Amino acid sequence: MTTTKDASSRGKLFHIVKRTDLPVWKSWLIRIAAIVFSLIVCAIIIVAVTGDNPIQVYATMVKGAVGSTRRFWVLLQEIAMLLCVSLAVTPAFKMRFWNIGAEGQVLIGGLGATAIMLKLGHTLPAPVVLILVIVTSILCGAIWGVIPAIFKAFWNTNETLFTLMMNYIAIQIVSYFTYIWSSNKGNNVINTINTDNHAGWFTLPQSVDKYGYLLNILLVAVLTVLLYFYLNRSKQGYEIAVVGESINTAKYAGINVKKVIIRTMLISGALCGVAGMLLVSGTDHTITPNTAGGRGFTAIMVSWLAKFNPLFMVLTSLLLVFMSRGAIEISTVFGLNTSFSDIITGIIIFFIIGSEFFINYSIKRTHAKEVEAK
Amino acid sequence: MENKAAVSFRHITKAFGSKVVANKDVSMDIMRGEILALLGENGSGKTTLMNMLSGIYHQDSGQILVDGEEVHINSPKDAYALGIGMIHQHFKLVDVFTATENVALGMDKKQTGGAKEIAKAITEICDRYGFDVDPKKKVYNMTVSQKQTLEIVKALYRGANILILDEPTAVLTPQETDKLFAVLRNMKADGKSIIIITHKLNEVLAISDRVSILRKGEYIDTVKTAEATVQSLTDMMVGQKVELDIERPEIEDKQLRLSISHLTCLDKYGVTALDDVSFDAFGGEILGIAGISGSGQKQLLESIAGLQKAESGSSIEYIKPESGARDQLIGKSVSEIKKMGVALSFVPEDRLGMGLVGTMGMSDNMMLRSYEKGHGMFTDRKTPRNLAEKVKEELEVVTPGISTPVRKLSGGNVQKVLVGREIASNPTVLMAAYAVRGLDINTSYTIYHLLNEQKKKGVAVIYVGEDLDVLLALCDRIAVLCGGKLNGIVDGRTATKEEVGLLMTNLKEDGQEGQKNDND
Amino acid sequence: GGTNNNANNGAATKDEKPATNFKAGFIFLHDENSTYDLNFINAAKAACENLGVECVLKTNIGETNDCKNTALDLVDQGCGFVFADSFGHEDFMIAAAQECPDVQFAHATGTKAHTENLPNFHNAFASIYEGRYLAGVAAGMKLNEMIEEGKITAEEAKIGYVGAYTYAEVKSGYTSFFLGARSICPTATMEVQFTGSWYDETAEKEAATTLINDKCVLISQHADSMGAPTACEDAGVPDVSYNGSTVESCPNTFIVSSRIDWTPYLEYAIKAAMNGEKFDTDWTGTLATGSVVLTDINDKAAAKGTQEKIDEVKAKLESGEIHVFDTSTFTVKGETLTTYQADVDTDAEFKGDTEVIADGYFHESEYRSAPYFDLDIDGITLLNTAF
Amino acid sequence: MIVSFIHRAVMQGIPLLFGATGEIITEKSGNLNLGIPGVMYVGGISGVIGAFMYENSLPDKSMANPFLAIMIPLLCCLLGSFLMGLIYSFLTTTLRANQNVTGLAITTFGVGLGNFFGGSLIKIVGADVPSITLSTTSKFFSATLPFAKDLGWFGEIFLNYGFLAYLAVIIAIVASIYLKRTRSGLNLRAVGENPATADAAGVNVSRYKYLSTCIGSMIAGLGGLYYVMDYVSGVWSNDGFGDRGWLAIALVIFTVWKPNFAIIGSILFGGLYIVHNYLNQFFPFIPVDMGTQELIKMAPYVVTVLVLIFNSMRNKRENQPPEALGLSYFREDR
Ligand SMILES: Nc1ncnc2c1ncn2[C@@H]1O[C@H](COP(=O)(O)OP(=O)(O)OP(=O)(O)O)[C@@H](O)[C@H]1O
Ligand SMILES: Nc1ncnc2c1ncn2[C@@H]1O[C@H](COP(=O)(O)OP(=O)(O)OP(=O)(O)O)[C@@H](O)[C@H]1O
Ligand SMILES: [Mg+2]
Ligand SMILES: [Mg+2]
Repeated sequence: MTTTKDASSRGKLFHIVKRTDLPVWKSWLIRIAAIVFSLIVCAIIIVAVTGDNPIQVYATMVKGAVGSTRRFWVLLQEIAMLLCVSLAVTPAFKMRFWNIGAEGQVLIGGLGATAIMLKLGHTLPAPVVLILVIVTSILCGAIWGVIPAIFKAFWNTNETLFTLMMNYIAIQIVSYFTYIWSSNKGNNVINTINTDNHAGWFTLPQSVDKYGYLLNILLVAVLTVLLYFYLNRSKQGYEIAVVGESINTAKYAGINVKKVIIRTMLISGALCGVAGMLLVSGTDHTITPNTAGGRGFTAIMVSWLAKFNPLFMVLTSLLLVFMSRGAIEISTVFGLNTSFSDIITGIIIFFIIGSEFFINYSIKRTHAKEVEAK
Repeated sequence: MENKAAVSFRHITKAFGSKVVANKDVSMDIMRGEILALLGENGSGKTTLMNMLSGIYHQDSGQILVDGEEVHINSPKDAYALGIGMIHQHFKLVDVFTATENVALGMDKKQTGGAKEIAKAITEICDRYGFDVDPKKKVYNMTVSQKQTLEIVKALYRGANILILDEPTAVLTPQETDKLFAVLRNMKADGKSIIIITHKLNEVLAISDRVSILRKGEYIDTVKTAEATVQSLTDMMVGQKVELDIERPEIEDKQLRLSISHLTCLDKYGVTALDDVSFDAFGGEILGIAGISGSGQKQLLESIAGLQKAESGSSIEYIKPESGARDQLIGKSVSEIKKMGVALSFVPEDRLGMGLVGTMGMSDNMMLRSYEKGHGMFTDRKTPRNLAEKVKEELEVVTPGISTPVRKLSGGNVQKVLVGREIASNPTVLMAAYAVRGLDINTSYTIYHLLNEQKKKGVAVIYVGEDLDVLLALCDRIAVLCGGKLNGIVDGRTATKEEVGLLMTNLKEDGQEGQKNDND
Repeated sequence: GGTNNNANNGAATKDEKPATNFKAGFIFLHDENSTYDLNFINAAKAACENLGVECVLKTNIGETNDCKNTALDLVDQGCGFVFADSFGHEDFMIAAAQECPDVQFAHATGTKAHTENLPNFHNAFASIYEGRYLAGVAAGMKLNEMIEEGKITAEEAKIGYVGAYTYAEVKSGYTSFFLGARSICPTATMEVQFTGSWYDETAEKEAATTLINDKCVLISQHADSMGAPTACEDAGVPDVSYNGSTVESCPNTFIVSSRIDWTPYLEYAIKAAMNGEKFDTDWTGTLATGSVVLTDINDKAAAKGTQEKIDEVKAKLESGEIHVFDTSTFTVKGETLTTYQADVDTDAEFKGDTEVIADGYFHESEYRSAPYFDLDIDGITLLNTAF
Repeated sequence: MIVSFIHRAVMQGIPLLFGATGEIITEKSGNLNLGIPGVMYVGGISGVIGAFMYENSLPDKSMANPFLAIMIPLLCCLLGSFLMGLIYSFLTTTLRANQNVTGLAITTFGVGLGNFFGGSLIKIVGADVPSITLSTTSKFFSATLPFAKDLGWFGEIFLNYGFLAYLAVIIAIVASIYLKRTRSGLNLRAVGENPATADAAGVNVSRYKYLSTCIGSMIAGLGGLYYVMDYVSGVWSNDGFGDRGWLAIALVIFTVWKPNFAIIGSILFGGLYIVHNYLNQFFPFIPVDMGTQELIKMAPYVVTVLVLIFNSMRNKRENQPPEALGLSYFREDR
């Protein structure tokens, strides 16, 4: 008995307790401090690994991201694309439906746009083609998104794996069509579509919009605001929140849970379809199996880091896009491999999510008062 | 005194966040070889105090002494090392494990031997004390009382010098309770110390040597059981003289509102939970539903609310107040029932799991019933906000604000939010399951008053309760469920506690007979 | 702009200060980790160094609008010459060229410059089929050696070939390789397995393994990963690789590799751009220009006398004594070719538009730099294509 | 042909088996580590760095000592992937960060790390072909059982692998027995099912989470090592490992969290992964063009989805993920 007592009387010095009352400004201070710390850690790594001057490296990154008007526009466009996919996954996540299939939904949406541009681009008037492109890509994305949702709703099929697999299936389908539609027999490259009449292009003429991204950026900005209101103000948004919180409560309130799951994934998929449309008809004017570019996965981090708030997502996607645009420049200037940006991004995210701990918990000294009690 | 104390608490304080102080400077002793009852209203900090002894929580300040020596209990493992065992208020069982596996969990194989030895030991304990646990049965296949029994067996198997039982009898049958008490007396005779938390004062009087009382987190006093009465304990618990005197207005014009016949339901494991139940409910009366927990109360209310599938042959008819038209509710979903114009309010047993959304504030929770109203695709946010303010004010809900997540409120306040919302929707039928569970005595009175108000308005109130005194004081009629069957309906004004108690436990041979005639 | 100079110095040809302030920008699909891109990167560095020009390298630029952005960004940074290395970059380069008429844009492996008619957009390729033919000679020598040593019979002289896609560039490649091998070992046959990707280590490795299991006794490839060479090394099957020597990884099986040396073209084009001179819209490098080269032969794996034989054949090719696609050396569906309309001008229907057979041989890479030989000749079995 | 197909399928399956076994052990503690793809990259590159340093320290490649040639990369691999597991555990268990974001960030970080160091080593080597070649050490990893070649089809299917392949199978079997039969395995499962219960029963939840995540990561990391040192014969090329990490995670759900099922599952996946290469040999009469081939590459994914649907329709209680998977545990929460 005595021995065990000895063992347990080596009391811990600290105990962790939850805290509920941290002022908002303090929590932001903690987050900013985390980013600063992460940059310092990255700087140390830069010096250790490459021997380059970290301040110069950071300065170069900033220049790479916003160093010229064009780069600034490209940054905005890249933010818009990532943001669009992040918006898309958010309703699903809010409903606790782990849609990691955005990559595939974007691709299939883009494939729909490609099909219309290729097949109808020279038979119908350009405005009609554009409308068809938009409608088709939204439909395609929605269908791709709703398939796992239907199985989830009726048989509770694991959506994480289902949506993940749908990504790969989508990639293969797009590979198939890039083969079928390749511009040079058999080389799996579809050249820029409708360069002559720009049918189905979601782009303003260059005379109006020099860099060609204005429409994309505006549309995503509008979607961000709309989604914010949809999630936080609309009846359907309310239903999503209730279903995400507790299926039982939702049923109690008379919410048709199956319907909400399916409807929400239709929306999620449709927004991915929009992203696919923006990438194909608004940006590249062609498709490859890599068109989604991993955004489907990055978007998950964007959405989570922003706690599913579309307005915060602007910030989080800015952070991630900024890093990767900047990294292109450091790879050019310092000859560092572009993968370096992934390392830095990873570290910064580690710090940001780690910092949440200090927002939600505090560490108390355990035995502070005991001395006096004795 | 000091040297005989098995456990001493010294100036224990424990707070959750900055608002809730669950234990405030508590000092008390538990002697060796005694059974101590720990008494207090809901939320008075009993569980919290015991959790500190068992290593789940850690005190903010103060000391715990075991056998006169200060100990630092940083984890349940430390508690075990000190010979402290605890049966928790909420089951601590792994659903997909068998009984054996649950018992084996966390124990050293050198001590327990293999699965076969453990199973044998379980069977031995069961044989010795008359419990019934199948070592190979998975927990998810067990009934609530089986799970509780397993918890007890687990604690016995592990053996403890200091055993804490946090409301162990809530879901046990009286027979099982008796068996448990026999075990506890044996242990006491062996010189072990036992702390039991229970809300049932007759149990306190029956089993304990001394009673310690907590109120709002503070230690009040310890009395010898022999010198205590139900009344004296209650008064100490609440802190003022309590009179259980509930108003029961008489309503002349009672209208038939719900007619239930041959209602049969299965629970989620396919076991018959409600068996051919028939009765009527009237506007202008409170119909009490009595029965030991798990007798089908949940299924009864949920099938009226459209949440529970009923077997064929069942019928629940709703009689419209204006036209007298009869609508069949069986087979309708919640939203269909709502669309039919049936004004049904339901305070479910599981508040945060079903009635409210824990992460949302009061205001958003008010919307749960009404969000579909209002034009367009956007929700009307003003009405619920006003309602939330109103409920907050009228029911004196203690909350930092109407947008504070309700999960963070104390149990009683959560209940007020729920009841407030359900009443605000002007129901014609109001169902409440354990509506005062978790409420302090004053708020309980507020709720009784609110129910009576509704009754006076002509609402048909169905009240599922566990406290027979309250049921008898509040209800016009009491329907008693026993094992899923309706075992009789008695008049709340004339029936006695013994009568109802008997109906709750002993199924009449002809349980279904004459129940319809019992209406007055 | 002037502020950019500072940062870009690091990237420029490190030590020496550029002789002129002319800048050349380069766009690569991947980075040094891809055989294909490394070949270009090395050439770009060499050419710029030789000319004393500052070079800006942009790696990992996808075949998306990113390519156009990067090209224009390079122009913003003051590049007077912009080059892209991947087939899929072409349309984006054309778009950039249209926006910046003052800058010269060049693109490797593309097909559109000769029809697009832009003064500042250029295509370039090399007659790599000649290099492959020579590599095929080395393969034929090896086959003969194996037959002589009794390891295989003459009938078993089957070559396996891992190809990326089914279009002309690949077909021209394996056909010339095969013709080279058969010119030495007349009983040689060939099987081709396609992977559907330029870079897919697993697919290439598995394709090579499948071919080896199918009794191919020598492997070659036209795809960019190390999948096929290492599969050969594992199985001990001789390998003729592409784009660079793999002797390091495959000391026992690597024979020789052909590759395009882009330095001559880049020097030529950058110099012209720098001096404001016109240069070829569609340029084809050859053995003669030093664009088509073979790596060192690995004596451990190659048959004796291979180097001599290659030198001999090379001389004949250069002198025009023999032609790779000599119509007398192969048949299509059993018949000797006398006329063929090749699809030289890109169009949606892949219609042939140019007669390419004359003087008894198929004139590859003469009507445009990118290959257009897309015939299936007898003796080659395509394993997974219905074409 | 069938024989060699099975042989290749097994070789494809082994990295997946390592990944899946590692992830099963991790998930059994309630940690959903979506960082496994990154961990496997790090495992691979750490092994490569170890082997690279060892080979470069040799004055002559023929002097390589088999024991060191195996142990150095192996230990480097284990260390690298252990550190990744440690980062994940620290963030999710100690700091209670969200598991999904942490996992995805680990993947980004790990793949970046792999490709970055891969790229840097490639530059250091400055080879003609951009890949690091570690044929000396790799020989020891890919050495098959000596009598494999003499035993015909039996040898080809069962004996013709490097030692890591057998290690994968052994680890899976041991893990399976550990989870099903041992007390510690029981405790681990309890931590994943209901950490509060495990905690109250005296199980050190954090320690189990840390240990299982780190050990799981180390096992997964071996998958990366097997891929570079054995499957591709010691040639690191960036992104060569591809999406196998994700497939490993898929395999976990596919095999309903049972490591012994994962043995068969991974071989099945491996087979489906390469089946398009073999079709025209199995069915020479059906012409498969390139487009169709792209469609056939869907096979592993489509089969997964079908099994998943089938599985959910018969919804057995035992086939569910650990109840507390993905949730962080804080003792004082309610
Ligand atoms: N983990 C926790 N986090 C936050 N608040 C808590 C926690 N545990 C208890 N509380 C709060 O502490 C107070 C005391 O709770 P406790 O569970 O100890 O009461 P109790 O006396 O056991 O009540 P009951 O009779 O209902 O079991 C309550 O206000 C409760 O809301
Ligand atoms: N009767 C049983 N009921 C349930 N599970 C069992 C039983 N027998 C063995 N097991 C399994 O064995 C695991 C560990 O149990 P334990 O270590 O106590 O027994 P054991 O492996 O049979 O020991 P021994 O080495 O003595 O045979 C449990 O998790 C459980 O899955
Ligand atoms: Mg409580
Ligand atoms: Mg309690």
